[in-house]
Amino acid sequence: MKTPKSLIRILSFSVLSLLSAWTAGCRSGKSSVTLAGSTAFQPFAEKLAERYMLIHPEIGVTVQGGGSAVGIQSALSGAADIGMADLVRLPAEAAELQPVTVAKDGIVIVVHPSNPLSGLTLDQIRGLFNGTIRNWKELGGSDAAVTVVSREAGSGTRTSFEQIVGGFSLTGDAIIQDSNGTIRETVANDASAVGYLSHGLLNEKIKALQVDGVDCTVEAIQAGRYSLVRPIFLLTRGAPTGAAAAFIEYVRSPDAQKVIGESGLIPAIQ
Amino acid sequence: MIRIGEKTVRRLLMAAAFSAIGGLLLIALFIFKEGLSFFIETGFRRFLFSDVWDPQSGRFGIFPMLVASLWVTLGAMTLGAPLGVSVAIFLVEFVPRSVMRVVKPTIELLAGIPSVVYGFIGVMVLAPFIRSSFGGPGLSLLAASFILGVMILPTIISISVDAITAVPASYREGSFALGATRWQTVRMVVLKAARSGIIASVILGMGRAVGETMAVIMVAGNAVKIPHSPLDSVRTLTANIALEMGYATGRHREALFATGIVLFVVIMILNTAAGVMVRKRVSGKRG
Amino acid sequence: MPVKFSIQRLSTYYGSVQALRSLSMDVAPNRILGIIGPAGSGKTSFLRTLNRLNDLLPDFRAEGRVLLDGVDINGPDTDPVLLRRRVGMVFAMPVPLPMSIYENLVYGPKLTGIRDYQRLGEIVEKSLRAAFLWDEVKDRLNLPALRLSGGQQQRLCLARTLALSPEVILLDEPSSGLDPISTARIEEALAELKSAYTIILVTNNTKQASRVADETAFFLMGELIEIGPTEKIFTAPKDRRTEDYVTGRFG
Amino acid sequence: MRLPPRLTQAFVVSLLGLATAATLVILVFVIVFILRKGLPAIDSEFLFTKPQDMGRAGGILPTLVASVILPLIAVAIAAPLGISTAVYLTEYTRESRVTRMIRFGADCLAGIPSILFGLFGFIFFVTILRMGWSLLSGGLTLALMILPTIIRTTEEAIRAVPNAYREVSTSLGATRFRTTAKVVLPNALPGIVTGIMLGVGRSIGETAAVIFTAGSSLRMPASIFDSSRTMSVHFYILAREGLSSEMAYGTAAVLILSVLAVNLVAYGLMNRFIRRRS
Repeated sequence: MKTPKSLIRILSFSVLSLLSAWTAGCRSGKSSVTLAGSTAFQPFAEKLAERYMLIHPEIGVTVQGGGSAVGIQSALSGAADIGMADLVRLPAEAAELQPVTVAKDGIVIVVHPSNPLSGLTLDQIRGLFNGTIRNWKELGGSDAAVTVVSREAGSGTRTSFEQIVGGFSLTGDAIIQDSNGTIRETVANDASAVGYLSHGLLNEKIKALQVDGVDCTVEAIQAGRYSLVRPIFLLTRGAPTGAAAAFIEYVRSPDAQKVIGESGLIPAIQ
Repeated sequence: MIRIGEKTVRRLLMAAAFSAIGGLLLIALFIFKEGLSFFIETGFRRFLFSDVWDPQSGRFGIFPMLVASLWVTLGAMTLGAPLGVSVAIFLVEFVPRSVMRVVKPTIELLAGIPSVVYGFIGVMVLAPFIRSSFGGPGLSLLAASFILGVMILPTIISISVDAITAVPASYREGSFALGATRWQTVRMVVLKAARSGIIASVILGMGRAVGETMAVIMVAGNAVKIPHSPLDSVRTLTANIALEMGYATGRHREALFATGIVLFVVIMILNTAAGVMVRKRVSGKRG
Repeated sequence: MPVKFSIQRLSTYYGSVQALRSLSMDVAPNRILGIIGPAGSGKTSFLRTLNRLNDLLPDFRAEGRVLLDGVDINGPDTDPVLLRRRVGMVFAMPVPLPMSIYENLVYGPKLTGIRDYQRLGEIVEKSLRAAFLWDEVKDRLNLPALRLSGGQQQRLCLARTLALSPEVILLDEPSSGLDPISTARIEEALAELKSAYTIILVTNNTKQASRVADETAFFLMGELIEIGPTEKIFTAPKDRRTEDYVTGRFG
Repeated sequence: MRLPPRLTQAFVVSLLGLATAATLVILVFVIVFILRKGLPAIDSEFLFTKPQDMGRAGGILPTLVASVILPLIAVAIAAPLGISTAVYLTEYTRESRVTRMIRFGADCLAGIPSILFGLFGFIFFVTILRMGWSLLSGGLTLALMILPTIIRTTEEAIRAVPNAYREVSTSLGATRFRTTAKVVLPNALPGIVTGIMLGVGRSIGETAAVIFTAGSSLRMPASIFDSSRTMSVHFYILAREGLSSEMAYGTAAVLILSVLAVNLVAYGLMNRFIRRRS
């Protein structure tokens, strides 16, 4: 009676040898485009890829996440054809890559719905985030210590937020969360919290504040009145060619820009 | 039955052993290669003992995170290890075998739940509870320790259960025959016989706690500060690596790998300490 | 006088500790050799050297020669696996493998490549009858072996060794911890088996040796003090130390 | 003041019972939390169709498929390697400084954060070996991640098998390999299955390492060379990018129920195997 142990052993050795024989095997026949990078733009890129593949079934588009740095690295190393980044200013390594703006994203200041305030000036925002304003009552709110919630160092949203507001370094005891979803959850569960995230994620559990009296709306951003805006880039090594160029062209087409507008980002081209 | 030559079997097993160990070595080398150049440039002292971590301005100090990692691991172990071993003892010694056979797979279910889910439960349930009943931001050292303590339970429980069930029945019968109660038998005979398995479960559980990334990020608050109370928000070495790796390039990325090296050394120290401590306490019981 | 085992200046070491001190003796085939002596006199170590079971111990070393039918068992051309099929062993404490009675019995034969169900059945019956266990278990062979009583387990271990149809059977204090009836059963079986096998019985129960053994050897502190026909050893031992031990003055 | 043994026994047993109750309460709370939020989203469409609109609608079929294939690849590689290593370390070599060092190395690597395994996989499998983002790269990376646990649990299980069994098997003319295959491993099976189940649990629940290696493409994987998103990664992206918490918890609920099913089946099989033997 063969014990199950030796059966498993033989089975997996055959699987292993099969795998190793196939590793260099050819990839799927049809030409394919791979995007990788910013986790914030990934869902939108997937939606665009879905629609693009309906129109061009012969091209396979796969979208990966991992963050802007992975996007830049993959574009440089060729692991991905197109890198996705949401940084206001691209780092030095990205010098060889050619950026194309495909969307914009409004950054909105959010507080707990119970917070009586309706808007903040840039100076007040600077005061809150560099820790000089420590209690809401200094801004006319209720008497409670401010919990500052921010994104992690290097994230596109934070870098753009700090570069646009400018002139401050984040207070030491700020809570750091590394995604829009967790920031929203943290603010929604802490009455004295203040944070910032993409305007596409607003829902009833959190309240958006005006910046210098301007609401974060598509019109305000298009007209340039709302200041906290950052671009979303698609990066290619040199000028885009072949299937990658075709996809980037599609993303900038009116049909795709409309889809971007509807699903929570701001079209780059009116 | 054809007799597979002893020599071929030994060679096959040796090949498998070395490929496994080779793979693991590859990872250790990968971490050291990426991180070592950073140490050569900036040296150990400033990196380990300065408490300012600001990659944008090129200042890399991980002392607060080192302290936080030790506190979080200690917190997780003080909850997870005793609770885990107690549950394992209770399940094997004081509960009918049929009940144990159902409870153990369900407890192991805890191991299959993604750490992200634990993270969200922490943010939505645990943090508000800590904030309301103890004060502070809620996302804190205490929350991280509690969540990690729960996450390592399946590892500690299932491996300890196996270690304890492996103790031959004759050991227990010998002790009963001398008039010992069930608990005296467990304390003086069973635990000592199952000691190496229990040590392995504690060490693997601690490994899981130290290596956990996603859940810790979501509940610890990640402020780069030396914690003075369990209610302070903290950032562990692991959280720091995971938080910024997606966006780190150049020296910032090397600094994160250097953090990986420090973490590897911390794990080695914790493993040896845990091994010695458990060995002393379990054998010390013979008293 | 034909010789089965010829042991020449055999010394064994566990790391730095010496167990046997340059021991020489001949073992005649188809007879029962009893080995008596106080605990720690090297009796078991000697037995485990004959089927090279001591090889499992990492720091074990043997010097001198042990010839089985004229061939040195520690020599390069002796395959320990084949040796153990010719030299079976029954341990002091009965250790049934955690399988059914049937699987315990066919474990050895299957290793030699016997697959035929019919033939295995015959071997099982023959060995159980030889160990006087057949009638008690013949209709519950699929029962897990651990369910048997102590005496039955010891006879199962004897049957399991017989199933290998070895040439030599080594018994390491087979009746320690057994009731008198089971002990008698084992001794009956051995007397029966003498004609077909060479048997070496290690026992610290001198009466058992006197009852069953043809020749008896007396071990003390790793040395062979005296060996000879059982009646002579028990009535007129040459060496005073043998006399002291046999008459129960020490040991 | 030494309590009479009877009393300490009662006191300690109630303490241990309390600990078990607390653990079970936490377990039930976590499961109820997820199922309460997730069950409403589950219906046949949710289970058998592709995700639409960034995962805010449609089903999670591709992630179901990936969540089955990925742990299978990881265990198919890590189990034989891990068990063979453990057998080699316990049965075929003498306890020496080298074996102790290997064991210590495995313990330390069990503590390495999964993000570093993910990065290693990304650079080594995805980029250098040009496997790209694929279930294969993910499977290999996860295999390396769960290898230390499988090696250690298998070793402990093998060491727990009484030496007497090895001696009896050897004395009946079995080679070392036969003894290991026929007596040692079958008796160490419970420990080995525990190690493998912990490995499966970890690889199903893993997110960080998987995103960098198996990727997070929403398309149905046609072969192990295609990138695909497991249920955990799907929950990770839906919940953290704030796309849809209903769908996120629906995915988590399906994940929990499948992990529970896998655990119960594995233990059922193992217990049947053991009951048949001893």
